[in-house]
Amino acid sequence: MTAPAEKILEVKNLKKYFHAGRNQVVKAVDDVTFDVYKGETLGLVGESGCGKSTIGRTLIRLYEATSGSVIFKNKNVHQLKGQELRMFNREMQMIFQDPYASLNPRMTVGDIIAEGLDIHGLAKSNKERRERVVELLKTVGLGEEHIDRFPHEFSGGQRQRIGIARALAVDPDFIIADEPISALDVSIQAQVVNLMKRLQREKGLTYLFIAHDLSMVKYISDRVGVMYLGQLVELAESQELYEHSLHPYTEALLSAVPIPDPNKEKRRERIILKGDVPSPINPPSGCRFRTRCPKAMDICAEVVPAWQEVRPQHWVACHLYQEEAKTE
Amino acid sequence: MGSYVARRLIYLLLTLWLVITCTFFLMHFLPGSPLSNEEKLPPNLKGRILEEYGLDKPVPVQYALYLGNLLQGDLGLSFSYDGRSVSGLIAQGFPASLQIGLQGLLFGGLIGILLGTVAALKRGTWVDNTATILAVIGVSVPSFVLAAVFSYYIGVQMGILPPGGWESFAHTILPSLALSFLVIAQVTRYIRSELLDVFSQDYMKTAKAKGMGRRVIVFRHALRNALIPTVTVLGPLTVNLITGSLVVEQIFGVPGLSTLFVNSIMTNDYTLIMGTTIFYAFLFMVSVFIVDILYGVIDPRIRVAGMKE
Amino acid sequence: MKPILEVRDLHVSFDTHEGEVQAVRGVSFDLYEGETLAIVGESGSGKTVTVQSLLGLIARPPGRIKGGSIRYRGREITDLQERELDQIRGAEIGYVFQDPMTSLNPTMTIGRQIGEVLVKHRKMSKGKALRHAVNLLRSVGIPNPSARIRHYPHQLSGGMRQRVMIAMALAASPKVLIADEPTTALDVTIQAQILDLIKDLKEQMGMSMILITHDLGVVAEVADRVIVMYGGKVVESGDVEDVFNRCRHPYTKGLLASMPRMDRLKEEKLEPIPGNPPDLLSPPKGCPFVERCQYAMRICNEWMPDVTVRSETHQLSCWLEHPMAPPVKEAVGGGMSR
Amino acid sequence: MEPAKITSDLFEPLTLTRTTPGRATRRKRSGFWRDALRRFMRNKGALIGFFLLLVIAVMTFVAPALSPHDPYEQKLEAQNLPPDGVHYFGTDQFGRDLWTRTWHGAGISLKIGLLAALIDLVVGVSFGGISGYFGGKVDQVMQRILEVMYSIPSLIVLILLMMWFESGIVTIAVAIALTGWVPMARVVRGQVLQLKSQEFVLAARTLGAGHLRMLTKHLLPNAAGAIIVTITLTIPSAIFLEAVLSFIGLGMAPPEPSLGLLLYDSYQLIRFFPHQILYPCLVLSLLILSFNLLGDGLRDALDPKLRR
Amino acid sequence: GGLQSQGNVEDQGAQGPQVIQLMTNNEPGDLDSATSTDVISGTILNNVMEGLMRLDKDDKPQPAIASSYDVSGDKKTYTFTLRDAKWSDGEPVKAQDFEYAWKRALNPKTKSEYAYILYPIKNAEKYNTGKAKASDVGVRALDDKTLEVKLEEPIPYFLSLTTFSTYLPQRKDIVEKFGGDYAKEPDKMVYNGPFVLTSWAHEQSLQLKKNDNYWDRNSVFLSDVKIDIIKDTSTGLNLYTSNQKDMTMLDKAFAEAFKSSPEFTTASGSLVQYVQFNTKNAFLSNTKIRKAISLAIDRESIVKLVLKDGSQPAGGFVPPSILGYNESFRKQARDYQQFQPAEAKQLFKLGMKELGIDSPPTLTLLSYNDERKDVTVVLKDQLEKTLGLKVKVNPQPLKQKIDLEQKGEFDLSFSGWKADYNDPMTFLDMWVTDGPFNMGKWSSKKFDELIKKSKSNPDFKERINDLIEAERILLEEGVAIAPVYYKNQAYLVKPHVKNLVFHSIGPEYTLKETYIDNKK
Ligand SMILES: Nc1ncnc2c1ncn2[C@@H]1O[C@H](COP(=O)(O)OP(=O)(O)OP(=O)(O)O)[C@@H](O)[C@H]1O
Ligand SMILES: Nc1ncnc2c1ncn2[C@@H]1O[C@H](COP(=O)(O)OP(=O)(O)OP(=O)(O)O)[C@@H](O)[C@H]1O
Ligand SMILES: [Mg+2]
Ligand SMILES: [Mg+2]
Repeated sequence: MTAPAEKILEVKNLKKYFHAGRNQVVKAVDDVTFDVYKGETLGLVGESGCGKSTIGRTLIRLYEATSGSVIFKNKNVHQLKGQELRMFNREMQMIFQDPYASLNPRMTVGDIIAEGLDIHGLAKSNKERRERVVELLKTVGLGEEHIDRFPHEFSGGQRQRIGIARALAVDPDFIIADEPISALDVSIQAQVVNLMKRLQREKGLTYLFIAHDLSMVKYISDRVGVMYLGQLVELAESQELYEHSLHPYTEALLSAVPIPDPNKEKRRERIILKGDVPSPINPPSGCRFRTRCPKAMDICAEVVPAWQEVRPQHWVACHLYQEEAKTE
Repeated sequence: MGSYVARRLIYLLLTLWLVITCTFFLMHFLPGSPLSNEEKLPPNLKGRILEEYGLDKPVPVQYALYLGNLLQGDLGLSFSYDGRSVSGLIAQGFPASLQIGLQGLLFGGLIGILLGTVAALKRGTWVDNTATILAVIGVSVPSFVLAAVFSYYIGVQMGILPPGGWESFAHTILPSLALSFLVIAQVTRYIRSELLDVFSQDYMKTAKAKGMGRRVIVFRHALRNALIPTVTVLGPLTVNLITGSLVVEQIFGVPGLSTLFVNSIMTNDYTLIMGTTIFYAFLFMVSVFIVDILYGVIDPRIRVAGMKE
Repeated sequence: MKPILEVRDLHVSFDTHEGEVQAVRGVSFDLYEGETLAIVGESGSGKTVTVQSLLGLIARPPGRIKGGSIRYRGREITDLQERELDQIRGAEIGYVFQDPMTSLNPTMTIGRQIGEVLVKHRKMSKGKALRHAVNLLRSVGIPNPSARIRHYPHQLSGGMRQRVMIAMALAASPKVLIADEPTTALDVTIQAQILDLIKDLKEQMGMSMILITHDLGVVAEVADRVIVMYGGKVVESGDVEDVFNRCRHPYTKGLLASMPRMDRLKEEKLEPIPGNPPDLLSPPKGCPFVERCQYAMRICNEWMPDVTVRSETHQLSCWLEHPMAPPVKEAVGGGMSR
Repeated sequence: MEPAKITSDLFEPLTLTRTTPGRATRRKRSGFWRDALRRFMRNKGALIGFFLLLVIAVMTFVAPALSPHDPYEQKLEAQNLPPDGVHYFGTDQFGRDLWTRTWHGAGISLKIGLLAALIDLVVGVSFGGISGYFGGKVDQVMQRILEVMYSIPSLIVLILLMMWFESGIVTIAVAIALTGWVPMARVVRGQVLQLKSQEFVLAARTLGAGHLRMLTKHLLPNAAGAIIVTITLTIPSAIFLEAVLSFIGLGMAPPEPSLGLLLYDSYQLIRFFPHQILYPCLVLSLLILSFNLLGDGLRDALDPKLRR
Repeated sequence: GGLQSQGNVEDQGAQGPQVIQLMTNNEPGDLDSATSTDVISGTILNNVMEGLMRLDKDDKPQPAIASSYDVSGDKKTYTFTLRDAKWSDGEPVKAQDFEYAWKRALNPKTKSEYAYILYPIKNAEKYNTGKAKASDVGVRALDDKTLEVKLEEPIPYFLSLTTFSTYLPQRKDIVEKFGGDYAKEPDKMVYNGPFVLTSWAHEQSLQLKKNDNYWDRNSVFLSDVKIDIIKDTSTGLNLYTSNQKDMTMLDKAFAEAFKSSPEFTTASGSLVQYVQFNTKNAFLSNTKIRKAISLAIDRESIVKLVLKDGSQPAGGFVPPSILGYNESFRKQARDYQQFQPAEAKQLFKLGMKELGIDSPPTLTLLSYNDERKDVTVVLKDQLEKTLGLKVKVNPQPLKQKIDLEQKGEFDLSFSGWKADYNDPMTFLDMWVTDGPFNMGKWSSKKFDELIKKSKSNPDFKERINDLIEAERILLEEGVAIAPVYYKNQAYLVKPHVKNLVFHSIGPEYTLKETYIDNKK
């Protein structure tokens, strides 16, 4: 697969620290660099608490970045003001994880979807507003009759569609989907994923797709990034990543995903990691994965591995491949 | 831990200072002077007395003087209690208020926990309804009616306990009882609703699945977890109780703080107003502090988050 | 082999303001000694309610067991008093809850929480129970267990808490272990650790186990037999092989088709099951899956199909199994997404 | 469970009409409030509270008309009469009819409570809302202010107000609300803090919603349950506080009766004329009881935690 | 309470334990006689101290520490001879103790609020205001047992003044020893009265014991007096009826129920309650209007139906307990204002005509926020019923009420005045132009002159006639105020308590000769 040429988003050395009580700093995202190309789906995986959501939220300015830059369409997101900011709020949108918490229970579905239209004055008249909303409802597979209902009258899958419609209302180019399916029933997940794929085809959307379900990420993404404890450890095209993973953590992660096939499952060899994920409040020195890494070396405790493109379009941060990168 | 306490202390002092400042200036808006009385005080004498207490100076100067004295631990002299020291007056009123307050709290707390637990356990039955109604009555009958009823019916008609006065332990029972009603009411309601909340928590099912008996589940597992919000309301309530309920103290003739406080305001006894206010605010903040520490004792999660290091 | 646990036609309902929620509507299954039985099905299909009924854990009100029988080693559990049940809970049947974050009492040290099981069921002294708790913690792989027993749950990570839950459930060496989605709240790598641990312990102690999950991958990894639930009913059951490779029920098929698989190429399309699960407040008269089934027939709407026994190890309830039913055209790609 | 006769037509494919999928098809339309109303209607205590309140409220208008007496008319020769067919609740020490006075007083107490609640609503909700919404330094400062407010003896503020303005319903209500809005501010702040990180609020932010919109469309409506409950508890405490003010002689100016004043006037006479305290106390207790029941019921009905 | 009177008729004296249980509704403010101002302290001091004279049961001054006295012809010099009395520590009571105490009270540094009660003494006022030296003051101990007092002007009531707290003796050594703490605790003072204070739990209780060093100890029966501080009168009543107390004050609320009980008794308080008119108010500047208002007040009903505590309707301003010339001033003066509704209405119309208005404005009636409020409620009703005058009652706490009065922010004000000494002057001189308590700013030249003249008139008979005329001008001609009632205090006293003497002026009661007869 050839890399799509145009970068829509460049993230450089992004850091986001939280202050948790007295003098404690949670390094939720610590020095992350990646690009997103126009029209692609970039998957982001990693264990709970590794900073995926934080990245997503920092990109869309729900959080101010501690340092580093987020360049969206050649503009630094965190310096936008006034008109540019309003434009940005339309161009980048987000789909949230929890279909129950992400819709205001006191608003009708129509008002929820139209909120973006109202804020940005995109509908000239009530009639136009209603027409737009109906159109959006149809786009996500719901009907006009739902317009005056309240969110709790819908099932999880339907609610997630409403959330998608809300994001689409302002005609975004880039959508951050923060675990949009994790809270849905297995049999419903595919409905939403298929809808997202269809919309991407039809509208040329770019997705940052955050999830911890590796199978689903593999299914939907063009490229996949793997995070561990606030840092990206590996980033590659999805087929490449799943077949030729380099980082020991990626390997362990992939091997731990159970496969719904008893024959394969019984034969499969799994890498069981020792221990727990350390706390982002005081992460291990050097490579953060070294405390659980089956291949840890002395150097890992001292030097932070560099984020390098060891193969074309295949980035990794691991001392095992430092040499490889140099020689190439 | 040390720095935590220090920080709390600084906050406490800051707040205290704000309270002092606000009260000081507000109080000087109170119409009338401490010396207005229906007595023939010659004007020149009045002037001299005002001068003696520094009341002839502009309010900001008085404020500065007051703060200066306060820093030296001097709360000044009272006007209405001819020249007695404010700190002495507070020290004299506090023990009685403290005693009936704590007794009321203890009694009310215990009964409240009991009632609340029973109500939660028998949710929806007549037991629950009775406990709820009892609790609500506790908050819906004004304390002076309660106190009057207790004093007359228990004190006089039945003659079991003294209807008023302050001598022996027996004299403390009725006022404590009158105070405890509010506590019973509040604690019952909180414990009930918290327990119901706790009962629906996963760890309750865990305990049940372990085969723990019902009593163990309620008393060992549930109650402690239900105590947190109760402690939160009890904090300020305790201060209200131990600084005394005006009504209860007046009716039973308890020589407590609240009479002092109300009188001080009614008589424009500036130094006494300030003294009691500072004392009250201090107690209040200390109670908040104690509640925070109690949180930690009751709930180890908070202990670590709040006070480590 | 003799079943250690027999469940017959279990009905459980909840009385709510909206009406009666018929959470479980006639579930039957057996659990044999030493086997691992997995119960799968989507959210709200009645998995948890079913197994909680086994231990009388359904709060009453609002819940009530409307009918059916549960026999543990021949004893009818539904007839037992609370006090008698307490002799079985924890002692004979251990239970691991879904969410390790909320299933431990936050105000008790884990040592005490494990210890009290031993005090109650093994009649140990408190001190001895604590010492035993240390051993238990060690056996579930918690490092430095003698220090850990003095810790409170919040001081432990999710994976460790789940281990504590397991240690607690196993403390009194029960004959049966019920694990209700023991790994859903955990990360994949930790999930792998826990599943590994459960498998080992089960073998060591020779227990039977009921494992609830909706992750078919997990089932494939640990289970011997599977029950597939939908809308409060068992729609298909059988050996793992049967259910995964020779599944007949449209729901089971749909479920397998809607899950992306790591081991397949990504170009394979996902086939979602359209529609939503039924509302158990007013469950459909006939097959619960009828609304979402692409093969739905008129009869499905009216009557619940009987159980068809395909083999010793494989049963299902579907009108398509009826001799008069039209043959199923195996739809390859599409057709389902109307 | 087989049908009596299985015919082949039963096996014809079912044409599903799946126009409106999901729950929405089957369930009657019901908004959040309608849902809450249904829960509320099922709550016996809340209903009792509501009707009690309704009865009392209606009585404050109707009751005086049911008696030929005037609440202010003194007949010194007919003082302290026990209840009878003429004076249903008896008379007080000035020979005024207690039936009309009690209900009239209940009306005044109710007005004081409602007015105090209204002020509380405006001040407490905006203070708490702003404090919680902006958080950080703003919150810190506003919280300190709250703490100080809480520590300044409210009696001073009360007396000041009563002094500066004419004693009456409005003054008393303002005085009570001035010191009584703190709990409301706390509750609202807590709610807002909690809601602020909810995903639907974040969603509105990503859409570029302004502060006003955030507060009025997203945060406060969702705190409405807590606010309503707090109000139902503020009203009785305002009524109560008025009674205590009466005790120290700062209540309504005579001859206006409030329940507190009626109680204060009669509590000392309990041994001679228990009826004088009994009826006002009964009405007051019922009033407060009804608000409490109502509040508890509303809490159950509106608390999102108890939903589902 | 059980009232059966059975027991030994032959023994009429003190029987059984001589302990009396009393109550008071407030803490004594100050037991330093030089600075003390309140009645409760005055009552305690009256029982633990003794001055030159002591009030008897008819409120007449009787020799006490002074065994006799001489008055000079110009009535300006009194010479007292002291008897052999001792302080509680055994020291003799000397004339110097009086000189010291009085001069101390007058000393500007002492800042005694009641120093003015000593002003009749020559140069006392000058010394007190810093215009004369202590040695100029007209009090001098001629020797240990003789005290000479020179007065500024002749006054008829000087002897009764000497019963007052400020006139009590003080021991220089003791006062100086304790300094600022003097009289703050029972052991920080000495006593020369029938009792000594043995314990004082502030805000709680006081205990008195018989003083074995008292000169007249043989007339003292009580061995112990216990006084509890109980603020709430109904609690007081509860304690009384449950036999824990021997005496209680009765509020008006309870008076009716006990009126016919043999335990019921009342004492005059030498206190008059009146309505003050703000003459700066255009409407009230009209004398006819003021008079109409006064005539519209049905004092009988107020006293009989509202107060019920033995208070009497006030037709004049000076209460009946105040002496005029050798007998009650009231008996010598007449009553001026009674309830005359018809005349009131007519006058009211006339007044309005004079003012040129058709309907009266709404008036605010400033009132106390205590039980006296009830009277204003009835007043309001009466004025509305009789005159159709709209009145708004504005009850305020004392300090605030006075503040409003001083600022003139009232139309009508319901106020009270209590005698400082037993002479009409204490009531009348407050109404001179610019008098500090003449808040209504009423002014009459004739009245001012009469008062001025009476202050130094050695002809006491003429003086009383002048004062009678002054009161007439105040009430009939000028209608500066509308007196409403003379307040009496109702008490319940157990039948076994004998010889408990209530006073209408100064202290509340004297326990000197009180005894308990067969308490059951
Ligand atoms: N507002 C915040 N304040 C303090 N710490 C935070 C905050 N938000 C997130 N964190 C911390 O930052 C880290 C990363 O959190 P984040 O939510 O980004 O993880 P995640 O990868 O999205 O996890 P999940 O899969 O559970 O959603 C966590 O340790 C979390 O506790
Ligand atoms: N206390 C209750 N009150 C009302 N309904 C309940 C209650 N508990 C469970 N239910 C209902 O019973 C049905 C079955 O629930 P159950 O918890 O068994 O599902 P589950 O299969 O375990 O789902 P999950 O995978 O989400 O755990 C659900 O529809 C649920 O709404
Ligand atoms: Mg996340
Ligand atoms: Mg479940």
